[in-house]
Amino acid sequence: MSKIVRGMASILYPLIAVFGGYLVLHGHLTPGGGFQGGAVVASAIALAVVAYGSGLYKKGIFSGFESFGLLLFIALGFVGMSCYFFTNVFANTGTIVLFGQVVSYGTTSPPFFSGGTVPMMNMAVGFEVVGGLSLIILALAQASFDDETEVEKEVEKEVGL
Amino acid sequence: MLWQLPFIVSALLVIIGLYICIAKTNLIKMVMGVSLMESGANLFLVSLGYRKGGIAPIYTSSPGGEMVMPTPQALTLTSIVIGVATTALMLSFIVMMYKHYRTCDARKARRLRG
Amino acid sequence: MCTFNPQIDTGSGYWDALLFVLVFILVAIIVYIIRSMGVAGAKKVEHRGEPFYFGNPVPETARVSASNVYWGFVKAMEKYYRPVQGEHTGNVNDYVSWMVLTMGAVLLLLVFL
Amino acid sequence: MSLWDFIGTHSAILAVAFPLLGAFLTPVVGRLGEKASRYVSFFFLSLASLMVAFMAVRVWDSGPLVYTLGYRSGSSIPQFFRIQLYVDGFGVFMAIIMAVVSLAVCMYSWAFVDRYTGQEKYYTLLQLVAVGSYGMVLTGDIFNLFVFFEISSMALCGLVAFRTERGESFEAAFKYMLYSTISGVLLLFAVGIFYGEYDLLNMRAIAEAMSSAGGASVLDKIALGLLVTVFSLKAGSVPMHMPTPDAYSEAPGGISAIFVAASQAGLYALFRTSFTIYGHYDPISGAFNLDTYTLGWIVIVLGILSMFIGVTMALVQKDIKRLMAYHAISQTGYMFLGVGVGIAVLSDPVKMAAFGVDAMRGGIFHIINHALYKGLLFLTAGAVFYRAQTRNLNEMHGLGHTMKYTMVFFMIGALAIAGIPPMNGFSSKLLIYESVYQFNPIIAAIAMLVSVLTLASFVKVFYSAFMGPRPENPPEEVPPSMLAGMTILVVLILFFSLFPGLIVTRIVDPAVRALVPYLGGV
Repeated sequence: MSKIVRGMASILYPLIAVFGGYLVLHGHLTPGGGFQGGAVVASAIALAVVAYGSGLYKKGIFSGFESFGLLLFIALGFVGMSCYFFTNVFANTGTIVLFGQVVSYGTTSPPFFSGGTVPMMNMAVGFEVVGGLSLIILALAQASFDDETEVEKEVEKEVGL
Repeated sequence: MLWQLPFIVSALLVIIGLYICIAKTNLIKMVMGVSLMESGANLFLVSLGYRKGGIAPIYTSSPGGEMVMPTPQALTLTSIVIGVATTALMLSFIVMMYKHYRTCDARKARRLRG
Repeated sequence: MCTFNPQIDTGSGYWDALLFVLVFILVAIIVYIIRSMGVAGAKKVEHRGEPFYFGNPVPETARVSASNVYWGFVKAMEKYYRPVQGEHTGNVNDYVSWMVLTMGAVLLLLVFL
Repeated sequence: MSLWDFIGTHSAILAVAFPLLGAFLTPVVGRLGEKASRYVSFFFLSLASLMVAFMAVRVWDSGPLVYTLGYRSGSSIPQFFRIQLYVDGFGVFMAIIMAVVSLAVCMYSWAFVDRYTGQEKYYTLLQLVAVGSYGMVLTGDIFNLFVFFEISSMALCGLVAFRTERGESFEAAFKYMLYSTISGVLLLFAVGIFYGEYDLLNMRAIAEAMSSAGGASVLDKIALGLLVTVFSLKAGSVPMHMPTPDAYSEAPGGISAIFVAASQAGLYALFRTSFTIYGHYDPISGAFNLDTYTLGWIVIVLGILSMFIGVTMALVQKDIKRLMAYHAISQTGYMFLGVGVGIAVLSDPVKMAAFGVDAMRGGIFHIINHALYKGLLFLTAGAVFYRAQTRNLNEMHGLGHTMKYTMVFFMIGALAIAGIPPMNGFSSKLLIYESVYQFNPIIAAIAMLVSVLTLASFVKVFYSAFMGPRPENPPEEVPPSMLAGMTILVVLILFFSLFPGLIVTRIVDPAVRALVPYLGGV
């Protein structure tokens, strides 16, 4: 890609990523959430891939993200099982670390560390979506290389022929 | 009539999507048709969630009063996620099919029949 | 609920697999007894039960291939098979149109009947 | 709360959550070694099966199990606004099928996929198929039905495309994926119609709201039309069966078997929506939500078409798995027929008691029988492919000389599917024949004709694959883990064959009573 595209991409890339992170972290209070924020971060990665080519990232880190997010999510489901599956056991407990600040009833402005398992699940989903969508983007980008013979060699290597 | 416009548009989107899936032989165009259908379904769900005078359930900037139940939005979001996954999966199938068959035409890519 | 009931009541009769197996074994024993009462030194007829292969000796590996096993049936049913097999075109467009047709028919029947 | 109570309460969600956890753990553990992922997946699938067993005992003993996710006692929101699992006799029945087949398939796959790379992905997807099917049959919420429907379709398509060296597998996967995605969109539309009308997603709550609104409206009928199309597509009924043989025949050996069980979840969803939502009976006013006679005939006609076209197409196939796939379509027709008669006479309790119950018993008993013997047949076909390296019946002969166990297993499955007494296929088909004869004699005659043609085409497979002269390099018997997977199913088939009365009274009857509540019982 041309220099202009690369320059703009490297300026926009951190901004988009930070905005995605905000959407994930603040998703339990304002519009946003795990999938939306994760998709925004993944779009930053897509921008970088478009500008710099798919060799920029390794797939391993993203599949790690994906596994971590999914495991965290299901683990939070199991944590709620002292009551029922997925029950929000951390909400309103008063423990700040576990997002347990007490929220008063009504239309107040709640504190950031509230919501119990909801923000944690947002983060888990965020990790998962960043990993998953980036893997999809990288796989499709690699599949549409110009040099198709190289791809075919790679496919054969993967398949084990 | 005007308040029914979203429903009419969503039905139209689904019908256009089905038409594309029947009439267009390019596999990628067919995936586009499926995406259109998914958008139609999402529009349908979102427009179901509209309540006159309801307040969006955002606690930080609420003027007070009755809030709408965010179920249709949750449903739409779930279906968007599923739509992303299915579209990506179908596109990757087409990429691999192209590698093996060297064609994206539904009339030619049919070794399995009978 | 806890009683052991080996039978199925089919509305106009019953089915009992254990009874069937028992009767099957009994009949098999009777058949075996009748068979063993046969004449021991019956005459063997030459070439009886062998396939006819243009008068030549049958090659050891000769067999009807799977596609030709029901050749006669398929030939007789050709009028049925030609359109039905022809409909399985393998083209995705046709598949989707079949689905839309079925959906339309089901919707018409359910809403207007 | 003792441990048993705890497990009993949570067994429904654990049956879904354990394979899900296993599916996410498998790729992590898979980095330790190729072998590790297979044991992890087997461990979690057997945990899920154990949970299904607990759930079954609980439901049969003390009625339906309702489990509200994220619920806290004292919450002011009604329970049916939350995601709810509702497990009754029919849900347990379907979950048992998946529990058995998933274990057998997982064990069978150990040796079968050993020569491929990416095994951890295979086992992840296998467990996701189990998650999708368990979720579809256990949930009480129609939107979650959609979500699990999509999970199971996506995982199955991924598995169909597992053999990446073949272009045909991608073609089959794409066709099936396109079909199931379109049907998923239509299902979502039906869900939207329900939500727009009643502001509800819980199936039983929708049924009660519909009943208090005075029966099904035109919009509800449109939703029913969409639901019938979508779920009979998932079950693979003619004329929407076209991608099913492609997908069944291109999937790796074990996956075809689990495919059968997973498409029967579509059958479950069809019957669940027909009976629980539209056949809802209000005991006070004595009215049904919808006169289901037309719906019953639609299902019956779909069943007859599936039976006849499926079996005649199977007769001319030369690909062993494609042939069996057409038989799967044909056997699905029997279930449509049996339960369709039940749907048609639902609003007439006299006819229901006279023959409708028996037809439904036959149809539902056939579901589990079919999952067992068709699963077994697909596994034997996979074993034949594993050793002969071809699926073309014209190219194989004499495999019975060396693959003796496979041949015996195939014979047991073939006798069962053809309905030869005393096999289990006969018991369920007999129930269907005798009760359908009282409904309409011509349909019963067609069903018997189809059974004869089924036997004919399996004679052809047996003759072509196992009989004949000894091949030049006779293949060995398949590895013991594959035989073990098949043995699970064989033992169950023999048990079901010899004690059909026990199965019908203990397992099938609660399922029928769950669908038709005015009969009383669970």
